[in-house]
Parts: sequence; C-alpha cells; structure tokens
Amino acid sequence: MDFLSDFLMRFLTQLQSPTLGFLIGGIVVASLGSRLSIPDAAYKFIVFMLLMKVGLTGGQGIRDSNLAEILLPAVFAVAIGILIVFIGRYTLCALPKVKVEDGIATAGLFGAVSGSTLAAALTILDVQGVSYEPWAAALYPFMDIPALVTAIVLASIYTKKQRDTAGGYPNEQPDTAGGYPNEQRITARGYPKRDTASKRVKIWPIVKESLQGSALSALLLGLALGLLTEPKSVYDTFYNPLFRGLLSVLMLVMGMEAASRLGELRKVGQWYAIYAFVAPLLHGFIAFGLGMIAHYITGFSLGGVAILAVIAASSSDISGPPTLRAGIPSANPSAYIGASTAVGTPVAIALGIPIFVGLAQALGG
Amino acid sequence: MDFLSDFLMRFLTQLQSPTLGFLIGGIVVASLGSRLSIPDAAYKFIVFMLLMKVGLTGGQGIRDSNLAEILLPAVFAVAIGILIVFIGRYTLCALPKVKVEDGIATAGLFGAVSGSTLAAALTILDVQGVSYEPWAAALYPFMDIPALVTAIVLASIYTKKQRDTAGGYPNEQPDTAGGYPNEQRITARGYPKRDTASKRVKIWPIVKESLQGSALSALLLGLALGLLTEPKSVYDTFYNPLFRGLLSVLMLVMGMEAASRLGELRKVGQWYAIYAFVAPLLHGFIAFGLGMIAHYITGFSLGGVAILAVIAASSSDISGPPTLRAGIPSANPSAYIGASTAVGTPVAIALGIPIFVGLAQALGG
Amino acid sequence: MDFLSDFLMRFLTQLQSPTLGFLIGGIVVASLGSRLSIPDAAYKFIVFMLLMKVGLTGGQGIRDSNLAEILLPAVFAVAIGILIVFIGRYTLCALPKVKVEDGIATAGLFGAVSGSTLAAALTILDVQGVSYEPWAAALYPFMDIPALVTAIVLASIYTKKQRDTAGGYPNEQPDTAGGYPNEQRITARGYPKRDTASKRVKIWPIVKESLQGSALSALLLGLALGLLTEPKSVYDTFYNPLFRGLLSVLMLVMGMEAASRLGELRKVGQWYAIYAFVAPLLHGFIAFGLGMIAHYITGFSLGGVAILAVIAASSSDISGPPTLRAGIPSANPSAYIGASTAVGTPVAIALGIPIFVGLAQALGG
Amino acid sequence: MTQQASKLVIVTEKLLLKQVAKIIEEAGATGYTVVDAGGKGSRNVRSSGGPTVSETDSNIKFEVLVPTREMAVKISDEVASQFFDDYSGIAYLCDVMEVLHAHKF
Amino acid sequence: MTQQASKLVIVTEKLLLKQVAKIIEEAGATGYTVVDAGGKGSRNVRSSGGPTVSETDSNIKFEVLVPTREMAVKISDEVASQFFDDYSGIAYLCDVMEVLHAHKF
Amino acid sequence: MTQQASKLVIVTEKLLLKQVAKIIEEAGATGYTVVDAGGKGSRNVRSSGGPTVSETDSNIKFEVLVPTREMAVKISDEVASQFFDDYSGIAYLCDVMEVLHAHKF
Ligand SMILES: Nc1ncnc2c1ncn2[C@@H]1O[C@H](COP(=O)(O)O)[C@@H](O)[C@H]1O
Ligand SMILES: Nc1ncnc2c1ncn2[C@@H]1O[C@H](COP(=O)(O)O)[C@@H](O)[C@H]1O
Ligand SMILES: Nc1ncnc2c1ncn2[C@@H]1O[C@H](COP(=O)(O)O)[C@@H](O)[C@H]1O
Ligand code: NA
Ligand code: NA
Ligand code: NA
Repeated sequence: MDFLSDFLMRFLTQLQSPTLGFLIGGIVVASLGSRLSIPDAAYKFIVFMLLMKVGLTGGQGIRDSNLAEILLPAVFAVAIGILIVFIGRYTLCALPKVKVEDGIATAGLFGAVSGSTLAAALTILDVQGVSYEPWAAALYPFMDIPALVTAIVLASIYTKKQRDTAGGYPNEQPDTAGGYPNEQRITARGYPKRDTASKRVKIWPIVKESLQGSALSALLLGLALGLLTEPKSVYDTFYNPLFRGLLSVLMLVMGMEAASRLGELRKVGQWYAIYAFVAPLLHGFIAFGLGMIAHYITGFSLGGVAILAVIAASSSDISGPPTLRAGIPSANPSAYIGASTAVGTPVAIALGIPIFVGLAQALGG
Repeated sequence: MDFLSDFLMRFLTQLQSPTLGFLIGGIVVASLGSRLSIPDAAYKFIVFMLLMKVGLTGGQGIRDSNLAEILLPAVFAVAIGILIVFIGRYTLCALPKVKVEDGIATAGLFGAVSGSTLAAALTILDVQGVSYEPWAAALYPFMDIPALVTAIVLASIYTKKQRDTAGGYPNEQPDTAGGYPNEQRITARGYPKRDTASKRVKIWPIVKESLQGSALSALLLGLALGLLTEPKSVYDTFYNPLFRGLLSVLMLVMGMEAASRLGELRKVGQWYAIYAFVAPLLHGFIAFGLGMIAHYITGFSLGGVAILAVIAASSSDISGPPTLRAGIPSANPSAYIGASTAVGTPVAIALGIPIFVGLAQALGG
Repeated sequence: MDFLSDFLMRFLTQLQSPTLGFLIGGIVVASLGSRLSIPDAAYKFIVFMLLMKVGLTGGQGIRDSNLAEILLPAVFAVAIGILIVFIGRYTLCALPKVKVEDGIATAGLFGAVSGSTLAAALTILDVQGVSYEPWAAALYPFMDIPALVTAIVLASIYTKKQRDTAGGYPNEQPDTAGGYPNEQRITARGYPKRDTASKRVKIWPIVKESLQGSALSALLLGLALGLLTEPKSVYDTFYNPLFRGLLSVLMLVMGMEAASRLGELRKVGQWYAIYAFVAPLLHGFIAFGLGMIAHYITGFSLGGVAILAVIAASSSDISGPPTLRAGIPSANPSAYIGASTAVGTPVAIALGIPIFVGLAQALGG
Repeated sequence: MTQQASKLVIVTEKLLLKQVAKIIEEAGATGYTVVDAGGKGSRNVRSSGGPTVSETDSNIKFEVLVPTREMAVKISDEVASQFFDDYSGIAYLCDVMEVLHAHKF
Repeated sequence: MTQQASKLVIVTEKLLLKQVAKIIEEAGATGYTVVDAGGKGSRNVRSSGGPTVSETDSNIKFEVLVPTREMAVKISDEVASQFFDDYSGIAYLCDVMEVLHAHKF
Repeated sequence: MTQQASKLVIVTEKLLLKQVAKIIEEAGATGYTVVDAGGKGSRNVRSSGGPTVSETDSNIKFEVLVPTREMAVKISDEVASQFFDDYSGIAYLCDVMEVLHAHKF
C-alpha cells in the first residue's frame, strides 16, 4: 500500500515535467492545425547535440567504471531486442488485416531504441536525483542493432518461404492494407521479376548499416571522444547546459509528429494502434524484470534498471525507419512509422518514463 | 526642462545598446553588398526561440497576476489595432499613386505586431530595470488579430463596392503602382473571371489563420506551457540565457532585410516611405496615451504602457505578410512589405523603443 | 635540451585537446562511411557565430590598444600573404603534372586565412593562458586579401603570356591533370572563343569581392560592433560561452570534410599532397620568424607571434574557394580545395597550432 | 505496354502549394511532382515576404502527367482563373513521348 | 553541330538516390541531373519517415539525357524491376529537340 | 489564344546564377525559372568547394520559355562561350506544345 501510494505520487509529479509539457504541447498545436514548424536543419542539429551529449557523458563515465559490470546488462539488452521482435512476430502478425512483413517491421522498430526518449529519461533521472551507471546509455546499440537485424532476418525468411510455397511473386497475398492493385501498372517491357530466391540474408551489412546511421554514429562518436579525449571544457560549457533546452524543442517536434502521423496510422487499421499502446509498457516491464535480476546479481543500479526499461519501451525514430525501409522494402512504412511515432513514442515518454523511474525510486526507498 | 533633459539622456543611452548596433550593422553590411547571410533555418529557429521565451515569461508571470487588470489594456490593444487600420485607410489611401487595396494592406501590417520588435523592447526594459506586468507581452494577439481582420474586411468591402459601381473587373483602375497591363496575357480558353460578388467576408477564418500562423502559435504555446507546466528548469538554462544573443542575430537579419527591401519600396513611391516613417511613432504615441489612461485608472505599470506603445509602433514581419497576401490578394506585397520592413521596423526599433521606454522612465521618475 | 623537452611536453598536452579530438573524430567517422552529417544551415550559422565572436573580442580589445603597435605585424602579414603565393608559384608550379594555374590557385588558398583554424588557435591560447594582443585576430584580412589578389594577378599574367606566345587558346597545353579533351564537345554554333586578351586585371574588384565574402564580412562586422557599440551583455551571455562548443562541432565538420576530399586530392596527384603537408609548417615558421622580429622591435607579444604563425599556416576554407573559382576560373578546384581541405587544414590544426603555441610558451619561459 | 501522355507544368507562388495541389487532384490526375523554384517573370516586382537575405525560393513548379490535353487545360484554367489575376504564375504543356513505368496511369 | 537526344525522367524515393545513380552510370549515360522533389502518386499513403512537421521533400527527380530510346528503356527497366515493386516511382521519356552545348555527349 | 514556344534548359554551376540570369534577361526572355540541382557530368571531378559532408546541391538548372529557337541559341551560345570552357554545364532545347497561361509572353 505504502509502496503503491509512494509510486503514484512520484508518477504524478513527473507528469508535470517540462519534457512532457512540450510533448503534449506539440500534439495540441499540430492537432489545431498550426503552421508552427521547427526547421529540418534545426531538428537534425538538435538530435546530433543530444546524442553527442549522451555519448560524451557515457564515455567520460566509463573511464572510471568497472567494465565487467556492463556484461550482464548488455547481454540482457541483446536478449530483449531479439525477444521484442519475436513477440511482435507471433502476436501482431497474427492479427487480422496485418500483413506479416508490416508486422515484423513494426516489431523491429519497437525493439530498436529512440535516442530522444533515452535523453528524456536521463533528464528525469537527473532531476529526480536517481543515480545510474554512467555507461548505462551505452546499452543503446546492444538492443537497437539486434532488434533491427532480427526483424530483417525474420522478414526475409518469411518472404523466401512465401515465394517457395506460392511458387511465385510474394506480393500476391490478397486483401492487405499495404497492397496495391497491379492492374493499371504501366511497364515499358514487362520488366523481369527480381530473382531474389538465391539471395541469403547477410547479417554484417545490416549491422554496418545501423552503425553508420546518423544516430548511432553520433552516440558512438561521443562515447569515443568522452573516453579518449578531455572534452570536459566543451562538455561543461556547451553540450551539458544546452541539453535540457534542446530536449524540450525535440519533444515539441515529436509531439507535432505524433499528431501528424495519426492519420497514417488510422489508414493501416486499429490493431497497430493497440499494439503500439501496449507494447512499450510490456517491453518496459520485461526489461525492468531482467534489469532487477542484474540488480540482484551484479549490483546494477536501480537507475540503470529504469534506463534499460525505457530503452526497451522506446521505439526508434531516427535511424530505425530508413534501415527498415531498406531492409524490408516490401513492408509498408506507414504501418510501422505510424504505429511508432503516433502512439508508441508518446506512450513511452508520457507513461513509460514516469512508471519506470517511479518504480525505481519506490524500490530504492 | 528637467523632464526633457532626463528623457533625452536616457534616449541617447539606449541608442548605444547592442540591439540597435546589430540592426544598424545589418543595414550597413547589406548596403555594402556583402554576401553575409544567416541561413533561413537559423532565422526561423531564432524567431521560434524568442517567441517561446516571451510566451514562457508571460505564462509563468500570469499565474501570480490578478487577471482582471489585463482587461482594460487588452480592450485598448484591440481598439488601437482597429484604429490604426482606419487611420491608414483615410490618410495613406487618400494619397496620390496609392492604390486603395495596397494602402489598406499596408495599414493592416502596421496595425499588426512584430514579435522581434517586442522582444527588443523587453530586453531594453530589463536592462534599464523598468518593471512591467509579466502578462504585458500577452497583449500581442489582442492588437495583431483585430488589425489584420479589419484590414481584410475593409479591403473586401472596397473591392465589392468597386465591382458593383464599375459593373466589372475591379482591377481596371488606371495608373496604379501595382497594376499590370493585361494585353499580352495568354490564356488557353479565356478563363471566366472569378465570380466573387456573392462572397461575404467571414471573420472567423481570418482569426483562425492568424492564430495558426507560426508566430502567434509559438507565443501562445509558450504562454500555455508557462501557465500550465513547470518550465523553470528549461527556462533558466536555455530560453532565458540565450535570449539576448539570439535577439542580436535577429536584429542583424532585420537590418539586412531593411536594406534589401529599400529597392522595392522605391518602386512603389515615396508616399509609402513617408507613411512608414511617421506611422510607427504616431501609433506609438496614441497607444502610450491610452496606456497612461489605464495607468491612472487600473494602475497599469509604466513599463506596461511602454510595451503597449511599442506593440502599436511595430509592424508585423513574420506572420502578417502571408496572412495579408492570402486575405487581400490584389494588394501589391512590395508596397506593404517594403514599407514595413525597409522603414517601419527600423524606425520602431531605433526611434520608437528608446522614445517610449525613455518616456516611461522619465514619467516614472 | 631543456627548451626542447619543455616544448615537446607542451606539444603533447595540446594533442589531447577536444578541438583536435573532434577533428580526428570527424576524419574517422567519415572514413568509416558514417551517414552522420551536420546540416548545412547549422554549419553556416556556426561559422558566423565564431567569426562574429572573434571580431567582437578584437573590436572590444582594440579600444584600449595602442594602434601604432599593429602596424609592423600588419605589414608582415601582408608580406607573408604575398610571399606564400610566390613560394608556391616557383615550387609547386614547377613540379611535374602540376598545371600552372592550378598551382597558383593552390598557393593562393594556402596564403589566405581560415577563420576556423584561427578560432581553434585562440581557444588553445586561452586554455594555456598565453596572452596576446586583442587586435591580433584583426591581422586576418591583412594576410588573406593580399594572398588572394596576388594569386589572381599572377594567374592572369600567366594566362595572358601563354595566349600571346601560343597565339591561341591557353588550354591547349597537353597532358594536364585538369584538362578535358574537347573532341566530343557539342556546340550549337561553334561559339566564338572569348577574347580576353584585352582584359587587364583590376585589383579593387578582387579586394571588394574578398571583403564582401561571408567570412570577412562577419569578422569585420564583429570588429566594428565591438569597437563602436557596447556588446558586452550579448558577448558575455552568448558569443563567448558558446564559442568552444560551436568550435568543437566545426572541427567535426572539418574532419569529415578532410576525409571526403581525400579522393579528389588523390585524382590530382601526389605533389599536391606533399605541398599541402609541408606548406603549412613552412609558412608558419616563416611567419613565426617575422613575428619574433616584431617581438623584439615593437614588443609584439609571443601569443601574437603564435597567432601570426597560425594565420600563415592556415589555408582558407570558407571564402577563399569561391573567390578563386571566380578569379582563376581555369584552375581545377579539385586541386586546390583537395590540397587545402584534405591535408593542409588538418596539418595546420593538428601540428601547426601545437607547434607554434608550444614554441611561444617555451620561448616565453 | 507504354502510354502516351502530356506534361502540364505550372510555376506559381509557393503560398498556393496546397490550393493548386487540390485542384490537380480534383481534376482526376493520378499524381503530381513539385519542386521548389526561384524565378523571374513579369511580376517579379511583387515580393513574397519572408527574409530575402536568407536565400529562399519563393516559387514552386508543379509537373503533372496527364493523359489528355483536356485535363491539362481544365487544371490550368482552374488555376489561372482562381489565382493568376492576383498571383504570378505561368502554365504550359509539354509532350511526353511515353510513360515507361508507373504504378497507375 | 548539335545532336538529337531524349530525356528520361525518373521520380522516386530519396532513399534510392545512390542506387539509381549507379544504374544510370552503369548504363553508360554521360551524366544526370537530380533535384529534390515532393509529390503525390498512387502510393502516397506510404510514408518516408523523418519528421514531416519540419517540411522535407522525400522524392528525387532524375533527368538523364540519353542518345537513344534503348538506353532510356534499359535504365528505367533496371530501376523499375529493382525498386518499383516496393518503392513508389514513375519513369517517362521526353523528346529533346537538340543538345545545344555539352562537354561530352 | 495559346502560343507555341520552346524551352531552353541550362544546367551549370551555382556560382554562375547571377551571371546566367543576366544573360537571359538581356537576351529579351520574358522570364526564367531556376531550381537547385545536383548532378554528375564529364567534369564531376571538379569540386565546387563548400562542405560536401553537409549535403549541398552545387548546380542550378535554368528553364527559359523562349518564343524562337534563335533566342535560345543566342542565350546558350553566350553562356557557353563565357563559361563552359572553365565551368561545367550543359544546354539543351525542348519542345513546348503550348503556353496555356502566362502574364506576358
Ligand atoms: N519565359 C519564362 N520562362 C520560364 N519561366 C518563366 C517565364 N516567365 C515566367 N516564368 C516563371 O513564372 C513565374 C511567374 O511569372 P509572372 O507571373 O510573369 O511573374 C516566374 O517567377 C518564373 O518562375
Ligand atoms: N501523374 C503524375 N504526374 C507527375 N508526377 C507523378 C504522377 N504520378 C506519380 N508521380 C510522381 O511519382 C511519385 C511516385 O508515384 P507512385 O509510385 O504512383 O506513388 C509521386 O510521389 C510523384 O512525385
Ligand atoms: N547526360 C546528361 N543528362 C542530364 N544531365 C547532364 C548530363 N550530362 C551532364 N549533365 C548535367 O550537367 C552538369 C555539367 O555537366 P559537365 O559539364 O559534363 O560536367 C552535370 O553536373 C549534370 O547536372
Ligand atoms: Na525498444
Ligand atoms: Na502595430
Ligand atoms: Na595562410
């Protein structure tokens, strides 16, 4: 009883944070049809700044850390990333009107990680004075990459099986949200269908593609610079003080995005919306549970457990979508981006972060 | 005598402020043909930051305010916005070589409000230690929207009357600055002239259009966030400390703009230049007078009176022009934008702000 | 011995500065094929901010300075700018496979000045507590403009001479890196060859072109504002605190640039790479020597000597290239931009700055 | 099988983006492509607002593949009659030799 | 001497920029021009990711001058067969009256 | 009444924007449209300076409706003779079926 009331109180306090205020403000402003917009260049630069800061913090912190500690949480992060995709594969994809490729891609995006959601969680932890291992943010790639790789591999296994059984073109599945009738298509020569039967899925190119994406590159560059150089002067005068403010602008953009993607989500059916609402919390709780195991075994901090849970709850917004577009080209991006941006991310930020941080605080006493 | 010398001294001090220095620097640099430019994305982001800061300040301040106080200044703001357009309608439009639609649109733009001029005034007031009601910046929309609505309504009444009397096409007015000879026009079918006779001017769409514009949206969003959330942490680390610096960059842009618009203004005739020089000061003095009435009746602060005067003196630079372009399409944008940007805004900032702030200080003792 | 070990130690410390870390980080990231990118608008805005800060610092400092002191260093700066171009003209251009116009343009770019390299040097000097005259940054244009003018003049003298001797089209030089076979060229009429024989090179337009460029404009505007207005409030809250952080982002961009230009450099031959490696250090030592003369004659500070050396070692990255493209159109930009960006700038920053700052420190005791 | 078509090009003020797009869709075109453009014409004296110092394009260029000249004229007449009195703009028709590949045409 | 040519136009998703460019080069074209574009087609329901709120173009338009219809068909067939099942895109061919000036054609 | 015309297209380096525009105006064209473009040609080895890492277009594409082939050749000859020795660029002429609407042509 005491635990619950404690948790609820902390949860409510966090609802008043500016982070959340800007997110909701963005949703409201865009829903009202405002022409307010943050220039694309500013958005991209802000994302760079935030990930660089998260990386620098982590890199500087790792120096004084016992790196053996990271092992178990990292293994758990990998496991969660893969697990999330399998969960999606056998729940979301089984639902009516959900095309299998679309479902797998969506699960992959929810398994992958959002740098902005992570940044928001770190801010809340700092504000609330919950301590965590400095390397905790470095768990990001350990979950992100396996989730994307798993999704792409599962999708191509599926596509191949389809082609082998149907003996033909995999898209001839009827009645799907993302399918297009081919009748009116014009072709100069009736171009030959791609012969992808012989293609085997290679994993290294997908990993490389992820690592080369702008989000992971910025994070890893920050980690390396934090670890190898003495960035304290720029960190203290630039990356750190601007962090919260830039995050507030980013939250505004994400709110506006959520509102403007709602229409796309509506087109692909309500099952995506339900998945997108439930999944972040479910994934977060699974991760929280595994994190607690690490807490008891290796002394992983409660703040670190909350970070692991938020990473799991988040869904990728920057580098996930292009990776999936290239890796599972037959999946409909409106399905996975709509589900993630319009519902998944707001749920992860507005509910997930307060819940998991609140839990960590309540458990920590 | 004492009052006058006091005022003059304060006026001179304010002429040395960096705000003004950057404005003049921009004018000089652009006049000398420099290729220096601030990227469009940076300009837009700076405007967003400034309006958000002004809104947040206002919103946080309103909480502790007695909202009844705002009533009289707000009513005055509305009255001034409307009055400015009528003044323009019966002075500027009566001048030779001024097309009536162009004159009305110009008056509308001078009635509307410039967020950057307002931001500059708030900085000077803070530097000079003149206190004002935190909600004073919230007077912005009360003057801005009525001015634009009045201008659009007046223009369409005029257009309609013209059509009814001339029995034909309203543009057949001879010898106007913005008129184009139609002789060489090519048309595929001789398209039918628009039948706008039956159209009535609807006010709500114009108000909505204004509120949805990027400037007012940012300001109102900031107000709401300041009022409803606890943005102190981001305000203190981000929006507030960066305010002055960003304003200096914006002043530079406005100076460069002023210089580059001078050519356009020259094409539309000297009457616009004269109006644009006199109007900001005239409008400011009217507003200052009404503000003093509120000062005596409801105790509206002298700083607030100066803000009301600056709002009146300013002419819209961000959201006014597109609203007018859509609302009074037959008016020549070179006329109103040229008048406002090339002359009106520099006068409002370089003369208006020092005069009205100086007056408030001198009156306050 | 003592001097040398002292110098070496200081040199090594400076290798760990974040400035250098970000530069190398950028090279590594781009070499690994990352898609990380800083938006163009952000890059341009950062450059503006840095040059404005350098200018403001200089302008505020000049007020309290004895301007007579600047004379000798300024004369030396002009001399070095011209000398560098002549050195290139008689070394680089004499090498095999180096087209004369290309060599002159490259020498011009290495004579001109890089604002970002200068900014990096000022940071290091501040961090190391080495004092310098506040007006030292104002030496920039005194070297930059003469170098560009000299290069353009030398190139057109050469072109003219070629045309006079060959009696024809100057590009008919065989076997050059930048030459294109004209055989396949299509022309509607066989357009007449330009008759440029009568054109004399005018110097003022080149000077004006340089001064109007975005880099010099920003620097000079900052100088003027620092000298004539009271920018302390915006300087202390904005331009100064953000300086180091923005510089770190810029270094990242320059590193990425260096990596991506390496390919271009490779195409134009290894002589450019050798020149680009040796020239910054050679030019820096010459300038250091001349600076020491000023040190003994007029008391020019050792920090100022280091700045003069860095200015000489740097090669222009922002406004130099377009000026040369317009001024020596027949030179191949891949040659000069490749040499400067891919090798010259990294060498100037990574070796030049630590060497010259370390020398100044070691000499200063 | 490929198909003959014409290409309607409309260059006008950026402000009209949504309204022109709507006219094109309502006329039954299968799609359109639009790019930012700058330009100069008889009305170039008219300013588009927004800072010119920060280099912005103020025009847009629509390209619409249409199956018949009729549809092109329908679209351009509608656009011209609604907007070309007050806004600058130009509309012209080009020949397309053949549509090689399209999802729907 | 000027020369006859055709112009192949391909509008497709920005993501494919490098891949389409490679196909064009491998087909032996002497060059290409590419611009950022927005647009709407039968697949406009497909999102391109990236914030729409911050106005971005998500298409690209290639224009390739080709000496023969064969080369155009070769390029567009290759692009269509590799990408048009999964990505939105259109390809069409225009007549070029003459190439007036070119460094190489 | 509509009117026949040709469309002259010039793709060249961004640096030449103002100079090419001036040539077009002096040749008597009623206007022009210009878009930012990227591209590759025979001279792509030539760099345009400015950071490539921050993705920038370095070409521009002019489109000019001209009433006669003569005017097009006049413009493109002038541009080519002044710039195409030292700068990359291409110029070609397309047929315009008809100008449907224009303020002045
Ligand atoms: N002759 C032309 N060739 C190409 N584009 C033109 C031409 N005339 C006008 N335009 C374009 O159409 C726009 C509007 O023209 P106007 O209505 O005459 O001001 C201009 O800004 C140009 O982009
Ligand atoms: N009728 C059309 N006219 C011009 N562009 C089109 C047309 N149809 C499609 N497009 C362009 O081709 C892209 C892809 O079309 P689709 O594959 O049908 O979605 C669209 O986003 C448009 O830019
Ligand atoms: N075959 C082509 N098709 C389309 N555009 C071309 C072609 N060749 C060249 N270009 C364009 O013209 C520019 C200059 O070409 P070049 O002078 O050959 O380097 C290139 O950057 C391309 O944008
Ligand atoms: Na996740
Ligand atoms: Na006003
Ligand atoms: Na130099």
